[in-house]
Amino acid sequence: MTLQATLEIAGVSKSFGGVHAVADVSFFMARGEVTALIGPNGAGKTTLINLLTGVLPADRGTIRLDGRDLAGTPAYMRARAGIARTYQTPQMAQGMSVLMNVMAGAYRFGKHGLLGSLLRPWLVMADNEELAERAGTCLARVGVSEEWWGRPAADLPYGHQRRVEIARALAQDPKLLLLDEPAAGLNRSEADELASLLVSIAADGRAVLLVEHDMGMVMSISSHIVVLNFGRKLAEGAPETIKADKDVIAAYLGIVEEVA
Amino acid sequence: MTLHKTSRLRRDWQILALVAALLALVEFCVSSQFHRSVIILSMIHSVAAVGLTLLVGYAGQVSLGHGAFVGIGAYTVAFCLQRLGLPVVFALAAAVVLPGILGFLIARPILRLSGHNLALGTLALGAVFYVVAAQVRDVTGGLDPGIVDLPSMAFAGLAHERVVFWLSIFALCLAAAIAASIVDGRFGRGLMILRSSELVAECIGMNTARAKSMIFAVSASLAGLSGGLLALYLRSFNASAFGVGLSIELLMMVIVGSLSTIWGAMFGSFAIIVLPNLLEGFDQAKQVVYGVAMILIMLFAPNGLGETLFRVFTFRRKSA
Amino acid sequence: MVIRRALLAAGLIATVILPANAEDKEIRIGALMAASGPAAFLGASQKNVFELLVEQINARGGMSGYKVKPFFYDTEGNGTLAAQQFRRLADSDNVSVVIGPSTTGESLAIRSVANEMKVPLISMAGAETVVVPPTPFVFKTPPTDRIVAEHLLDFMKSKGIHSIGLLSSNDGYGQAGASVVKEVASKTGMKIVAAEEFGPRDTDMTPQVLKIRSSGADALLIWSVNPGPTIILKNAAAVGFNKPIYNSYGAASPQLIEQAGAAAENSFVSSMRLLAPESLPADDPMRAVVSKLAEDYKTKYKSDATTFIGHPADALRLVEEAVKKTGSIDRAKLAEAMADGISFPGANGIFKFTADNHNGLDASSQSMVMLKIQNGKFVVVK
Amino acid sequence: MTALMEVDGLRAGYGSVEVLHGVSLSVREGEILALVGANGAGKSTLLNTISGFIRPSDGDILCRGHSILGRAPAVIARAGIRHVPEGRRIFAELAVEENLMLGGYGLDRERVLERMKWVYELFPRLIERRSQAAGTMSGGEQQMLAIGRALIADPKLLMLDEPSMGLAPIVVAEIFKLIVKLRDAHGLGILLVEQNAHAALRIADQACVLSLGCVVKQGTGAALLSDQTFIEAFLGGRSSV
Amino acid sequence: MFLQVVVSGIVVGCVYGMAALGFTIVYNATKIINFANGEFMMLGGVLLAGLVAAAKVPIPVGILAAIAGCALVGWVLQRGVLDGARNSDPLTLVMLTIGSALALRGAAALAFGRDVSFVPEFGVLPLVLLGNVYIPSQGLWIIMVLVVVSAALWYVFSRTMLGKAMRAASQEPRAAALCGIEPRRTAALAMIMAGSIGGLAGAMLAPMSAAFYENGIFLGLKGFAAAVAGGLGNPLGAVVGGLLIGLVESLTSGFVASGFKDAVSFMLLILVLILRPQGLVGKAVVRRV
Repeated sequence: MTLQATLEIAGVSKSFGGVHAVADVSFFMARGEVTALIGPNGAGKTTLINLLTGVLPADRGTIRLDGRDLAGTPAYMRARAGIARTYQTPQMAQGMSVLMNVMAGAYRFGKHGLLGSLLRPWLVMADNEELAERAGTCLARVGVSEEWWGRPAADLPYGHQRRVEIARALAQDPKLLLLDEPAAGLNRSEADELASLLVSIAADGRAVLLVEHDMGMVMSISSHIVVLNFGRKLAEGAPETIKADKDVIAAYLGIVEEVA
Repeated sequence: MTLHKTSRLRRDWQILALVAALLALVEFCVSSQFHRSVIILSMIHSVAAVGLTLLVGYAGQVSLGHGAFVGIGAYTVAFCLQRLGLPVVFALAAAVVLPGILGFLIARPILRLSGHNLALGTLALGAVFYVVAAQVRDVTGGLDPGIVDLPSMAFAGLAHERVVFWLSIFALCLAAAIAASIVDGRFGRGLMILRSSELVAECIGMNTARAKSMIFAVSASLAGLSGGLLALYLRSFNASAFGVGLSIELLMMVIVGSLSTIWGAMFGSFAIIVLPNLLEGFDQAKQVVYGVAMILIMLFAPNGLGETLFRVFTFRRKSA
Repeated sequence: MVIRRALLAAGLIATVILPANAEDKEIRIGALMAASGPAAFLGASQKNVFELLVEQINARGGMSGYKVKPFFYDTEGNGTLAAQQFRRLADSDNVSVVIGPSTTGESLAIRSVANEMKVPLISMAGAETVVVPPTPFVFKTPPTDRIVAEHLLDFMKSKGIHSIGLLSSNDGYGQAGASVVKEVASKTGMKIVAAEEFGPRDTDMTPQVLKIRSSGADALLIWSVNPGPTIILKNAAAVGFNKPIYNSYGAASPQLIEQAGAAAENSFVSSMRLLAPESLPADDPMRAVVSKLAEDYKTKYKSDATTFIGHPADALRLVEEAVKKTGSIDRAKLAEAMADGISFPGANGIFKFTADNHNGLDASSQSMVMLKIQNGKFVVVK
Repeated sequence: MTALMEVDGLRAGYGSVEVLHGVSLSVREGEILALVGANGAGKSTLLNTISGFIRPSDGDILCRGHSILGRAPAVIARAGIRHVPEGRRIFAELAVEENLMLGGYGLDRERVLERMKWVYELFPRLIERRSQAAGTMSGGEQQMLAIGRALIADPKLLMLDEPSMGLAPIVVAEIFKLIVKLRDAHGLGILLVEQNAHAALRIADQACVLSLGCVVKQGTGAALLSDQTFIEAFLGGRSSV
Repeated sequence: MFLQVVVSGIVVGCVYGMAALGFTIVYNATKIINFANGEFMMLGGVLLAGLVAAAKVPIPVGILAAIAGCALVGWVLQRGVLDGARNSDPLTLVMLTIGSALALRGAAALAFGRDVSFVPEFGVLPLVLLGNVYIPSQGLWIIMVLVVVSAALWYVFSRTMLGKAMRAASQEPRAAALCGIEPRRTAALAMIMAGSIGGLAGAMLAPMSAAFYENGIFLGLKGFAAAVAGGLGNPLGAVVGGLLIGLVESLTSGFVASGFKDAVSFMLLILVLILRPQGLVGKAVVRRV
């Protein structure tokens, strides 16, 4: 644990109407590493992502990004501070091309807001060039070739949408990248490509949080695994430790006391 | 790479130049006052429709009350000219600024609503404006007589209509230019994301609450500009011009045109203003035709009739 | 997209060039009426009578030999639309004169256009602002609200009434009326002790009636078109309102009696003669005109005449007289003739159009009669 | 003996995305078929296709030998195939008893009341809550209600989608006990979709492992459970499955 | 005077309540806000006026015919227009119902003319005078009909399987289908019910204020205000909301300024939408996740 903690969460809890979706969860993530968050359905993984991005406010606990407490920071400010995410089902905006979707991801790097675009439209063009450049780099990196860039993103095949979504998140140049089941619906070779992409993204010096059910991928690329069950942290550690953990096996396969 | 890069804004500027040139040409060619007035009205409504396209089409926020902002713009111009004796330029500026500010202030509470409730809320807002405009007779003159005899715009030997024509061309191009720079810039891309999902927009760093207020204000300003021009053109008008019917008509212009390009709004307003004026005996069946057309468009061309026609047209050409 | 717009523009341009084929001896007359929309109560019957009269005029050979070719557009009570249609009538349909529109707001919206395009306009609006001060090309045939208000208030004063509760609709008709009544009242020394409004689609005006009752007014004056007055009469009867009730000409229609029934009994309506031709004295100068109009209307449309159909009838008569006078259908000449002492007994009174009075009516024109509802009938009272 | 329900070479998906690439399986009377697999393997898609929400692009679904392809969901439900959807989907604003009554919508009222008694016997906890708004109950009770609602119509085949999701282990145990009881005492055919593979396999007669829209392993529950490579696969990655 | 103002507010409120019931039913069964609902009332009045005045049909028969006509229109609207757009976004649905409203209004104008037409009062019931407070005969009719209709609706939605099925289908359409309920059928049924109630209400209203083809917008807006104030989806709330709006308007015109009463009720609508979307009388649905 020589690496600096990019994200520290301590004692974070969230409940909905008496049900503890996330209860007292603490762990930290280092830059340059893939951390995996696993657990059965309904264990609170997506809720945790929502808490980290600020979409939901936490009931208790602290979340720190590079040592800065994020309490009370709205989602858009956290995004500007360097947290990017993807979604369980890809969220491609209707009526926008692939390139535009990714350019939209670079929102925080645009120099001109509403007033700017009204007053000096020529600067918008320069701005656009720059953002398109950035978006193009990200798309190339996730392996979406140029012939796709002009197409409506929502019409793309599923696997491509997943990649575009990662490109959009990369365009935010995040310190922390949260991926919500990025391999769902991908075939083997696509999943393998994704795995190596994630490793290379982490190698940039970003912290990557991977929520995934594909254990093959999880075990092969993450340096650290956090297991949630019923909103609580069940176990934490290196892949080998987790694989051998009795509690984890029980929770994942579901051990039920004598039946029938 | 350049193909899908930044050509959008440049292309929009080119279209704009073409439109401006075409309208100027029309100004010189059309001699009939009637046809001239049809085109003027189309252009004036286009200004508001372009603004509404930004709000409904790009940001995904329905407004069934934009007629109110047109009305506020019109009364502002009348007030500035008749009561304050301000020059036309200032009156028009006020007609842009005041609805903009009002729009910004109203947007916060009203845009907390969404979907059906937003439609209901804005509809009620438009209705409130109508009632107030009809009742505050000290300012508006009520329903009868309303605002009477604003000064003629005749200027340097040009007749009233021709001056308004040029003014409308200018206003429409201005509106289109503003809209193009918004939608083709990062703010516009943010809005399109917002339309699909507010969550995603927040998570790419957009302050969605503020963005919605801003775009509401912009569309209110453009509606106000449209109202100001309308007032200058008509010279006499009353509150009945700004009822719920106008709001629905504006929305129809957007839908008939396109929800996803600002140029559709122009097509829509020309279609809605020109058609009833060209077809004989259309009056009787107008409402039925409008209603049925609206249903058919929403069922079969929900992206806008203009856009669907355009797609079919280009598709045919490509496959031919 | 651009191509389509170009086509559209080309289409527009093409229609400009289309020749306006004028036959010999034909006068083109435009009509703008609010046949639908909030003012449809005016325009719908006006449209009917316009068609009826044009038919009759052509049947007897036209206006001084000119066959009438009518052009009708529905303004929907919308001034913007009316102005459009006016331009269309003037430019594309090439009419000599335009009759309408039905409401004051629309007429005001058109007034400057008519003068600029130099096309005579004979409005059917109530408010005097349309023709005061007179402009060269704009005329009107209904008595002004002022004439009606003066007639009403004079009559009320003669009956010993000094304070009035005014109840007006908040639409254009009511708003314009209310302000004139207030003005006339202050001139004649009557007091308006309560002034209330109601919406044209309201169903119960009891609160307003009660407010007026508690104000202690000597009489209730209603300024609205139906169905408002009907509902108010019923409300008033039900709460036992025992002061006299007066209505403006907007309520003057047989439906008032039909609908309000006993509640209408003994109330007054200031009206043009059209409503009760049979109760007019035989020597009344307008009796012949209004009897024929009312009868013809009833025969053709199977419903009773409203007071509003007098406006287009008188307007057509004005055109006819002007054509007779000049022998031409030239717009400017017609307008000139109209302002030059044309005089005739019409449905709305004895007209005398002059350069100063483009309405042709004043307090001495005998436009109005006071009707009282007795035993379910309108009776002229003095 | 013919199968209660047979799925043959089913291909289906959403829009242009095909999720099921030719799935075949069958459920017999008095038998629990457990369908396990990772998220996104297509389990819910399969159930939604069987109950008529998704039109398959290829393949056939037979109910006691008759094809039910292309029927509306309501018709399939009345034919005796009852689907308890993921997330329970009870009518939150209606009372518990009203929920149960609606399970027997369109059936003879007497029969429904009779069956309701039976359901209350199965789930005594629902009796106490009969007039309470269903949305106010705990997750476990809601799951019981969802199953009870399906049972009212006296179905031949019950399809349960993730009945253990989000429930505490003790409640899960209770529900699984009940599933076994429904098979043993009442002879229902049950298609059980579960993440909780261990629990599902322990009570299943037959089991299928679905991966990426294909059936990759089939056998008795016990056999799969004792298959060490299966457990390894489940935790250790898909490539080896 | 205060009491009389209250009574007149109640009568008007009952009219608004009727307008609100139609929304409520359709919303209950489909979660669609039907902007054409006011047109049902307009049609009811215009149909009755047309039949009574032109065809000399006796009033009771006319009322039945108006109800049947509006029910048919409702069915056509659901089957022909809304069914085709079940999964559309709110904008599409809003525009579809507005388009339908326009078409209905235009059709009514074409078929029955653009004149204001009158229907005689139903009579039979007396005019009630309590001290110096009176209730008009037609007002009594309206109050009675509203009581009967809302009681019937309450019964249907809380006591019959059909009503429960309709509510179920709107809450969880898929789960309802899994229970053997056909959401399409319940939606069509709801629209038929809304049409019938609208037709009935329009017919009841016709003698009080004339039947006119443009009445629908006004009644529709007031109906929204009432339905929202009472909490959308709750028939009882719709009636209470109607009474509330009627009272507020009546008090405004009795004691403040009559010209602004419409603005007051629409402001109320906006405020309720923003501050208490569950309605003034409704309570937020508590749900455990």
